[in-house]
Amino acid sequence: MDSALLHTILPELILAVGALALLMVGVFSSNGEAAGRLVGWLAIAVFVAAIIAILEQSGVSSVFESAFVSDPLTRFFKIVILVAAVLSLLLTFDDFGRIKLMLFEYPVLMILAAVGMLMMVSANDLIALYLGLELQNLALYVIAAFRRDNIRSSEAGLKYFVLSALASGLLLYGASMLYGVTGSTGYVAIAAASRVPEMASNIGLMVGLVFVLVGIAFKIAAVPFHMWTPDVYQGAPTPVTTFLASASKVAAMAMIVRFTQAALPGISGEWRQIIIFLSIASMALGAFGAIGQTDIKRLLAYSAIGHVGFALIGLAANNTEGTAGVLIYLAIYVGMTLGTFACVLAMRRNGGNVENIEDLSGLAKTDLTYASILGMLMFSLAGIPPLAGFWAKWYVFLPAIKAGLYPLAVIGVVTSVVGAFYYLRIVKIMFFDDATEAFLPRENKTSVVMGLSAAFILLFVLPYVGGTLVDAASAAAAVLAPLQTL
Amino acid sequence: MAAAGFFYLFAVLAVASGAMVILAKNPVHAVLFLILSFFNAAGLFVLLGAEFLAMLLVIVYVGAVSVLFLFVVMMLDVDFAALKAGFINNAKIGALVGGVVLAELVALFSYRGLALAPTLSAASPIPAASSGITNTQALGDIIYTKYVFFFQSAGLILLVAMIGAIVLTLKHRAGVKRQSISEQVARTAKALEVVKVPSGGSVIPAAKHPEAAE
Amino acid sequence: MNNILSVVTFLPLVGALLIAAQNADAKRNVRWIALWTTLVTFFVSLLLWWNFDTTTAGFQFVEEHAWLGPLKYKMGVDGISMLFIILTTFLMPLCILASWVSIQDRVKEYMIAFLVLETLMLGVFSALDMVLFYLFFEGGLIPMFIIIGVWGGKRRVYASFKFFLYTLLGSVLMLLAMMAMYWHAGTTDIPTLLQTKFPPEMQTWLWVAFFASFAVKMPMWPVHTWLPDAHVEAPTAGSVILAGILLKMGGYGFLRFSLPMFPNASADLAPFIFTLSIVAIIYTSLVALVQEDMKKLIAYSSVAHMGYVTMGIFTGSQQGLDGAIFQMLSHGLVSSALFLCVGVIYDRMHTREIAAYGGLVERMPKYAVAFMVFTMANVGLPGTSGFIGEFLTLLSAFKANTWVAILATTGVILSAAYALYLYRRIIFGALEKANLRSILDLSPREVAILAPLILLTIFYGFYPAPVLDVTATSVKNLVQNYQSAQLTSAAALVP
Amino acid sequence: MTIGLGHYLTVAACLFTLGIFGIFINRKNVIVILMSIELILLAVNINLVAFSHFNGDLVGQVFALFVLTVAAAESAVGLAIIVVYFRNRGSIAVEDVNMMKG
Amino acid sequence: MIYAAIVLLPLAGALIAGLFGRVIGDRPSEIITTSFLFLAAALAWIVFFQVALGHETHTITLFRWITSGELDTSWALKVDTLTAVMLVVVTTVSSLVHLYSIGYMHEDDSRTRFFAYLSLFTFAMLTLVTSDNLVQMFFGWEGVGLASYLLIGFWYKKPAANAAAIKAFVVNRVGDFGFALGIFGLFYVFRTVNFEAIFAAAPGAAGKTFLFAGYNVDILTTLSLLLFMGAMGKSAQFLLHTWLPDAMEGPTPVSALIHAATMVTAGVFMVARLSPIFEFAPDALKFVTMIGAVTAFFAATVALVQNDIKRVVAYSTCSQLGYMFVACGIGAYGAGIFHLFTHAFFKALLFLGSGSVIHAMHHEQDMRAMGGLRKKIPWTFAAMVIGTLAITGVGIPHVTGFAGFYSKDAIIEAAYAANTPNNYAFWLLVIGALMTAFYSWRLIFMTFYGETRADHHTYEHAHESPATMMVPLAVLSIGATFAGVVFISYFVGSNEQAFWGSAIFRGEHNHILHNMEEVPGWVGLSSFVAMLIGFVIAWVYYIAAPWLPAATARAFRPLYLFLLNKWYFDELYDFIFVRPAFAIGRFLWKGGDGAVIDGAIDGTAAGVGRVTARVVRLQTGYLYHYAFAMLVGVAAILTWLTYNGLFGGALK
Repeated sequence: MDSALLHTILPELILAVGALALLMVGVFSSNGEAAGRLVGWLAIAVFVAAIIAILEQSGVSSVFESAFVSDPLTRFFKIVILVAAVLSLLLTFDDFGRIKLMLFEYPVLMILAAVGMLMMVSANDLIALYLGLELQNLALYVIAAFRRDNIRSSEAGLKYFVLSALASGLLLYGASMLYGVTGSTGYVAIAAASRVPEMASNIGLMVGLVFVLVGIAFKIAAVPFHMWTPDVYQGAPTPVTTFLASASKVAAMAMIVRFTQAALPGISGEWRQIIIFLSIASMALGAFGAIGQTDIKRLLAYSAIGHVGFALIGLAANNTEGTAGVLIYLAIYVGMTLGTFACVLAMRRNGGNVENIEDLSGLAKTDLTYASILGMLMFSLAGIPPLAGFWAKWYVFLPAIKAGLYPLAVIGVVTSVVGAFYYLRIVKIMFFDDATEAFLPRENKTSVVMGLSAAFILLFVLPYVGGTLVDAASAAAAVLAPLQTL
Repeated sequence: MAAAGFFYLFAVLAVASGAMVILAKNPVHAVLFLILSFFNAAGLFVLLGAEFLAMLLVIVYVGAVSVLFLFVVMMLDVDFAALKAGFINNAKIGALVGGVVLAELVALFSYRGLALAPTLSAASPIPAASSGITNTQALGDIIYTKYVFFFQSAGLILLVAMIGAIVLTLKHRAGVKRQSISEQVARTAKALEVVKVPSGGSVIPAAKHPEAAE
Repeated sequence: MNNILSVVTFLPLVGALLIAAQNADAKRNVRWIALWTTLVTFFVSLLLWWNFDTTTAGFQFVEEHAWLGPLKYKMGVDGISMLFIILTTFLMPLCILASWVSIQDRVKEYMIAFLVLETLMLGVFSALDMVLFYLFFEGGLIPMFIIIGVWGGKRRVYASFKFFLYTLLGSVLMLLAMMAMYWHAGTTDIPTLLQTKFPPEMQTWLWVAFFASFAVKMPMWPVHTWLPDAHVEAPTAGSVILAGILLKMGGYGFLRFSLPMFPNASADLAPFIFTLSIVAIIYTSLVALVQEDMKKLIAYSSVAHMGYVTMGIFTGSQQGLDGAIFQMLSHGLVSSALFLCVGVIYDRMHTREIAAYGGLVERMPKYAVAFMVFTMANVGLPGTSGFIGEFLTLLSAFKANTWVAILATTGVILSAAYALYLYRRIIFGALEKANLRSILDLSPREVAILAPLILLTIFYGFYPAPVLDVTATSVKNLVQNYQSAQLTSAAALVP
Repeated sequence: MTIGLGHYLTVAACLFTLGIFGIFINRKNVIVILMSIELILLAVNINLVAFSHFNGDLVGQVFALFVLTVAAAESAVGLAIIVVYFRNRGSIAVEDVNMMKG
Repeated sequence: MIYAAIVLLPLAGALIAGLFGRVIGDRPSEIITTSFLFLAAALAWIVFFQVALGHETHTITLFRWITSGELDTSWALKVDTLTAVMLVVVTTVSSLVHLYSIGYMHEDDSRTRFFAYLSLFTFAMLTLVTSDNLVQMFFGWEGVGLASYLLIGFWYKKPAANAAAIKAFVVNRVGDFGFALGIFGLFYVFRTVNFEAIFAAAPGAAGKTFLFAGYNVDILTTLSLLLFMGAMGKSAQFLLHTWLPDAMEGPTPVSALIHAATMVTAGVFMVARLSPIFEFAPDALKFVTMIGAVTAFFAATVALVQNDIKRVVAYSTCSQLGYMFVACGIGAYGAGIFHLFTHAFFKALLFLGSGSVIHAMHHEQDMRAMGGLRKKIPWTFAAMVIGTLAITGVGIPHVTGFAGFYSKDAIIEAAYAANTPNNYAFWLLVIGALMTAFYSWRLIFMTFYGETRADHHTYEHAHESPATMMVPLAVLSIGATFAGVVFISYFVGSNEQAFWGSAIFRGEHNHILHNMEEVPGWVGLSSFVAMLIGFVIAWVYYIAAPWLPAATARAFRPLYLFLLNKWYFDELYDFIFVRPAFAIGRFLWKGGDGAVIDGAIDGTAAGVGRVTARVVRLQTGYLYHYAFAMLVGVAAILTWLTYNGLFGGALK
C-alpha cells in the first residue's frame, strides 16, 4: 500500500481501525457501564484524530480506480460530519447514562456509521456509493432502535429500516440502469457518457437518474420521500436523532451533490427539474407540516424537511455559488440542529425527558439563558438576520437568482415566512406564556453544545467566523466547477 | 432455442412465484415461494453465464437468508389466524400506480430499446470462453485486486450487521446467573469474611453498611 | 472620528452587554445603565450632526471593512439618513424614561431588547451595503417581536405575530431583489448601486419587490392593518419606537433604494403610489374618526400621515422629498409624543378606552397643554413641525397631479376632525368619572420626557432650517439624478 | 427468437414492481415486507447480471455480488429489529406499527 | 423694530401669561397682557399714521422659514396701508377687549389662560396681516383658527362649547382646504409664494389655462376661487357659515374680538390683499359678489327670529361680512375695507354691550328672559343704542351719520354701480339693510324695553358693569360714531388713491369708483329708507303691538321654523357630511380593515391551518402509506421526465 493511497484514505482508516479496536476494548472490559463511557470518550478521540487527518490532507486525489476521491469538497463535508458526530456523541453520555443505555456498542456503531458517511462523501463510483450508504444505514437502523425496551424506539427502527431498504432498492435499480447504459459504475465514465448528445434523452439514463435520485432523496428526507422522518425523529433516542439529523443528512447531501454534478453533468436539465420539484415540495410540506405539531422532535423533523428544500435550491442553481451555498447551508444547519437538539435534551422534568412543546411554557422566566439560546436558534432556523440561519438562506437563494430560478426563489421565501410562524410559536411559548414548573438543571455537556451552537449562529456574522466558512465552502465548491460547463 | 425455452421457463416461474410471495396468506408459504423465485433467478443467472453468482444466490439466499426468515417467522409466536392477508381497500389505486411504473419501464424499453452509450467500454472484460478462465476465477481475480476497497467495505457492513443483530437481540436477563471469569480471577480473600457472632447478636453491623441491607 | 458611525451604532449594544452582565434583580442599575447608554449615544450622535457637511451630497463619515466575501461592512450617512440617526438616538432616552416606572417586570430583558433594537435601527440608517442594510432592517423584527409579545397587552400574541410575519413577508421579496441587483451590478455597495443603471424592465420588478417590503413597513394601505394591532398591544415605549422610527425605515428605504436606483420604474408607478397614498390618507382618517381606543386612533392617524410621505417621495421633486423627510421626522416626534401621552394616562388608569376618560384638563392641566400641542402638530397646524412636511408634500403633489393634491388635502380636514374629537373626549368635558378624580398631573419625569418633544415640535415649526438644510443638498442631487434618468429613458424611446 | 437484454430487463422490472407492490399491499406481516425487499434486490441483480453479460463486463457481476452481501446483512439487521419490535409490541402486524403519526 | 414690537408684544404677553400665569398670579397676568396690548395698539396707531397717511411701505424679513428648492419663505413683516388699517383695527379692538375681559372674566378660575389665548390670538392675527407671503398668511390664518378654537371651547365643561369649538375648527379647515390648494396652485404656476413676485407675475398669467383636476381651466380664476374658499370659511360666508353662530358658546369678549371685529374679517382682508390676482379673475370676483350678497341676505333673515342675544349679533356679523365681500367682489376694495374698519367698532361695541347685558343678567343670553333693562343698566343701553345706530346706518344723507352709514351706503351704491345682473346684489343688500334695521332694533326693544321677563331675583340684581368694561364700551362708542365721518375720504373718498397706494390693485377695467359717482340719487337714499322701514316694523312689533310677533310666527309657521332653524343647514350638513363620515369610517374599519383585509389575512392563516391539517393527516403512521407515497413520487417524476424527455423535448 503506497503512502499516497494511505494518506488519502487515512481518515477512514483511522475510523475503521479505531472502531475495531474500541470493539475489542468494549468486549474485554468487565463493567458494562464504565466501558460504555470509556469507549465513548475514546470514540471522540478517534473522531478527533480523523478530523486532524482530514485537516492534514490537501489537493485532489482519487484512488481505487477513481472510486474514492479526496478533494476540498469531500473534506468540507467530512469535517462537518465528524464535528456533528462528535457533538452528538457528546450529547449521548448523560442521556443514555441515565437510562443505563451507554453500551460500548453504541460508540462503535457510530464510528462505523461515520465511516459509511465518509465513504458516501468520497464515493465516485456507484458501488462505493452503495456500500458506503449501506454501511451507514445498517448502523443507523440499529442505533435508531437502540432503546430495545422502548416501543417507540423500536418502531422508529422498524420504519426506518423498511423504508430505507425500499429506498436502497430503488437506488440500486437506478444504479443498475446507469451501469447498463453507460457500461460503468464510475462517475467519470458515466459523466462522459452523459455528455454524449444522443444520450440526452436516453431512457436508461433517465430511469437510472430518477431512481438513484429518489433513493438519495429518501436519505435527505425530501418530499415525497420524507414520510419516515417525523416518526423516526420522534421515536429514536434524542442523541440518535441528533446524529441522524446532522451527520447523516450532510452525508446524503454530499452524495446528491457529487452524483448530480460529477456523474450526470450532461443531463443537468433533467435532474435540475427533479431537484426543483423536490425542493418546492419539501419547503412547502416542511412549513405546513410543522405548524400542526405538538411534539418538539416531530416539529424539528418537519423543520428538517423544510430545510432540505432550501438547501436543494442551491443545488438546483447548478453553479459553483450554488454548490458553495449548499455547503454553507449544511454547515449552518448542522450547527443549528445540534444546538436545538441539545436544547431538547435539556427539557427534563422529574419523570425524565419531556418533548411536548407546551412544556417550554414560560421558560424565559425560569431559565433565561436556555430560553435565549433556544429562541435564538428558532429565529436562526426561521432565517432572520443577523443570525446564521439567514446567511444559510442568503447563500442558496443568491445562486438561484443568478441561475434565473425566480419562481423557485419566490416560493422559497414565501414558505420561509410560513415556516417562521412555527418557530415564532416556540419563542412565544417560551417568552410570552406563563411559567410552568422549571426543568431540571442543565447538564454540562448539553450546555456546552448549546453554547457552542449559540456562539456559532450569533457570531457567524463576523468575518472571522462566517468569512472563513464561506471561503472554505467556495474553495470546496470550485472543485466541481469544471463539471458544470453545461 | 433451448436457451429461449429455459429463459421463459425461469422467467415465468420467477415472476409467478414472486407474485405468490406477496399474495400468499401464510408467511411460511411466502418464504417458500421466495426460495422458488430465487432458484429460478439463479437459473437465469446461469443462462447469462454468471455461474458463480447463481451458486451464491442459492447458497446465501436459500441456504441462509431464507432459512433465517423461516426461523424468525416460526420463532415469533405470531397468531397466523389473525394474519390472513386481507387486501387493502385502496389496493386498486396501488395496483394502478404500480402498474403505471411497470408499464412505463417496459414500454420505454420496448419503445426505443435501451440504447447503450457509445462511450461504453468494459473496464473488466469478461474473459473469452476460449481463455479457459472460469467465471468464478475471473471474479476472484478482480475482487481482491481492483475492487479490494469494496470488498473491505462489505466486510465492515457485515461487521455492523453482526454487532447490530447482537446488540439488539441479546437479552441480558436480570436474575440469570452467568460466569464472570474476570470477577472470579479478581476474587480476593476479602470476599469471605469471618465474623464472630455474639450470642443473640446480629451478623450485620448496624447502620455501618446501609446499602448492604438491600 | 473615522469610525464614529460604528461607535454610535454599536454603543447601545455595548450597553446591552453591560446590562446582560447585571443581576436580574438590580432593576435600578439596569435602568440607569440603559439611560446613560442612550444618552451617551445621543450626545455622540450630535457630534455627527455637528460635523456634518451640508454642502456635499456625498456620503460622509464613511468607513469600510472587509466582511463576508464580496460583502463589505460599509457605513456612512448623507443628508437623507443623517437626521434619522439623530431622531433615533434622541427618542431612545425618552423611551427608557417612559419605561422607568411602567415596566417592573423583567426589566433587564426589556432594556436589552431596547438597546439591541437601537443598534439595529441605527444600523439601518447608516449601512451603505445593501446586505448590511437588510441585516439591520430585518434584525429589528426580533427585539420588537419580543417587546410587543412580552410586555404587551391582552392580544399581544396576535399582534406580535401579525407584526412579525407581515413585515417578514414583505421584506423577503426585497431580499430576492437585492440578490438580482447583486448579480446585475456585481456589488452590494449602495453608493455604487446608486450609480448603476438598471434596465427599465428589470427596474420594475426590483421596484415591486422593494415596494413589498417598504410598503408594509411604512405602512401603506392596504397592508397597514398590522400597525393598529401592534401599537395597541405594544408597551408605550414600544409604540414610540414603532411609530417614531420603525415606520420611517419604509420611507427611508423608498428614498434610499426605490427612487434613486429605479427611477424609471418609480416614475411609471408613481400614480399607483399616489392612489394608495390618497386612499391611506382618506380611508384611515375616516377610520381613525370612529376609533374607541386611543392608541388605535393614533395608529391610524400614523398611517394617514405616512400617506403624505409616500406621496411626497414619489413626486420626485425637491419639495416633495424635503417634505417627506421632514414629515417623517416630525411624525417621529409628534406621534411618539402622542403615544407617550397615552402612556401617561394608561399608566395611571390602565385603560386606553377613550370612553373611560373625559375632563382630564381639570386635574391635569400640564398634561392637557402637552397633549394639545401634539394634537395640533398632528393636525398639521402651521407653527408646529407637523405643518412643514404636510405642506411641502402637498405642494409638490399639486405639480405631480392636481387630483392627488385635492384628494390628499382633504386629509387636513379629516385629521382636524379626528384629532380634535379625540382631544375633546379625553381632555375636555366635565370630570365625571369617579376614578379620575384623584388622577395626578405629569410627574417631573414625565415632564422631562415631554418637554423636549414640545420644544422641538414648536421650534421646527417656526424654524425648520436646521433640518431642511441638512437634507437639501442630498435631496437636490437625488432629484437631479431622478429627473435626468427620466430624460435619458425618454430619449431612448426616440429612435 | 433470441433472448435479448430487453427480456431480462422486463423480467427484472416485473419482479421489481412486485417487490414494491408487496410493500404496500401487505398489511399483516412485516416479514413479508422484508421478502418484498429481497425481491427488489433480486430484480436489481438480474438487471446487473444481464447488463454484465450483454456489455461483456464483469463489473456488473461484482456489483451484484456486493448487493447480495449487503442484502444478507440487511436481512439480519432487519430481522433483529423485527424481533425487538415484537418483544415490545407483541405483534408484527404492519397495521399495528403506528404508534407515531401526524 | 416697531413693527416687530407690535407683532411680538402680544406673543410675549401670551407666553408670559400662558407659561407663568400660575406662578405670577391672575392679576399680574391680566395687567401684563393688557398693557402689552395697549402698547401695541399705540404703536399701531403710530404706524398707521406713518404708513397709511405718510405713504410709506416697508417689508422687513426676520428669518428664514421654509426653504426647499424654489420655495423660499421667510418670516416677514410687510406693512402697507392695508396692513396698517388692519393693525389698527386688531390692536385697538384687542386691547379694549383685554381691558373689558378683566372685568367680564373676573369670576373665572382660568383667567390667565383666557388672557394668554386672547394675546395669542392677537399675535396670530397680526402675523396674518403682516405677512408678505402666502405661507405666513396661512400660518396666521390657521393660528387665529387655533385661538378661536381654544377660546370657543374655553369653558371646556360645556359640551356645547366643545362641540362648537371643533365645529369652528373643522369648518374653517374646509375653507383652508381651498386656501391651501390655492397656495399650491400659485406656487405651481409662479414658483413662488411671495406676494410681490406673484403680483408682478399675475398679469402675465391672465387668461392662460392649466390642467386642474382633469379640466383645462383659467389659471387665475381657479386659484382665486380656491383662495376665496379659505375666505369663505374664515369669514363665515354662505355654506361655510355654520360655525359662527355656534361660536357664541365662547365668552363674549371672544365673540367681540374674534367673531366680530377681527378674525372673521380676515377673509375680506385676504381678498383685498390678493386684489392683484382677483382683478385678473373677473369670474371669481362675480362669485365673490354673489356669495357676499347671498350671505348678507341669508344671515339677515335668520337673525330676524333668533332669541339668543349673541346669536342675533353673530348673524348680523355674518350678514355684514357679506356686505364687505360684495364690495370686494365688485372691485370696491376700499369700501369693503372701510366697512370692515367701521364694523370692527360697532360690532365689537354691540358684542361687548351684549356681554355687559349678559354680565348683568348673570349669564342669561335669551332675550325672551330679558326686557326693561334700560333702567337697570343705562350706560350699557346707551352704548348698545349707539352700536345699533351705527350698524343700521343711521345718518342724514349728504350731511353726516354714524360709522355704518358711510360704509354701508358706500357698498350699496357700489353694488348698484357694479351693475350686476338684475341688480341682484344691490337689491339683496337693500333688503338686507331693512332686515338689519329690524333685527337690530328688535334686539334693543326686546332687551331694554317693555316689562321685564326675567325672574325677579335676576332682575333685581342686575347692575351696571365695572369700569374696566365700561371704558371699552365708551371708546368703541366713539369709534362707532365717528369712524365713518373721519375716514370716509381716505378709504373711499377723494384721498382714496393716495391712501391705499400700492396696497390695493385695481385692474384697468375696474371703473367702480367712477361709476359710483354716477349712480342715481334714489340709490343713495334707498338704504336710508330701508333702514327706516326696518326700524318702524321693529317698533310696531315689539313696542306698539307686542302680540304681533307671536301671531306672525303662527301665521307663517313653516317660514318661521325655517328661519329659526337657520335654513336647516346644520341638519343638512349633519346628514350629508358628519353622519356619513362616521358611518363610512365605521364601515371601513369593521368592513374594510376588519372583514376584508384582516379577513384575508386571518383567512390565509386559517387556510394555512387547513393545509396543515391535511398534511398532518397524510402522515398516517402506516408503513404502507409511506411506501405508497414514495412510489407515487417515483411514478410522478418518472412520468413527467419521460414525457418531457421523449415527447416534449422542452428540457433541452
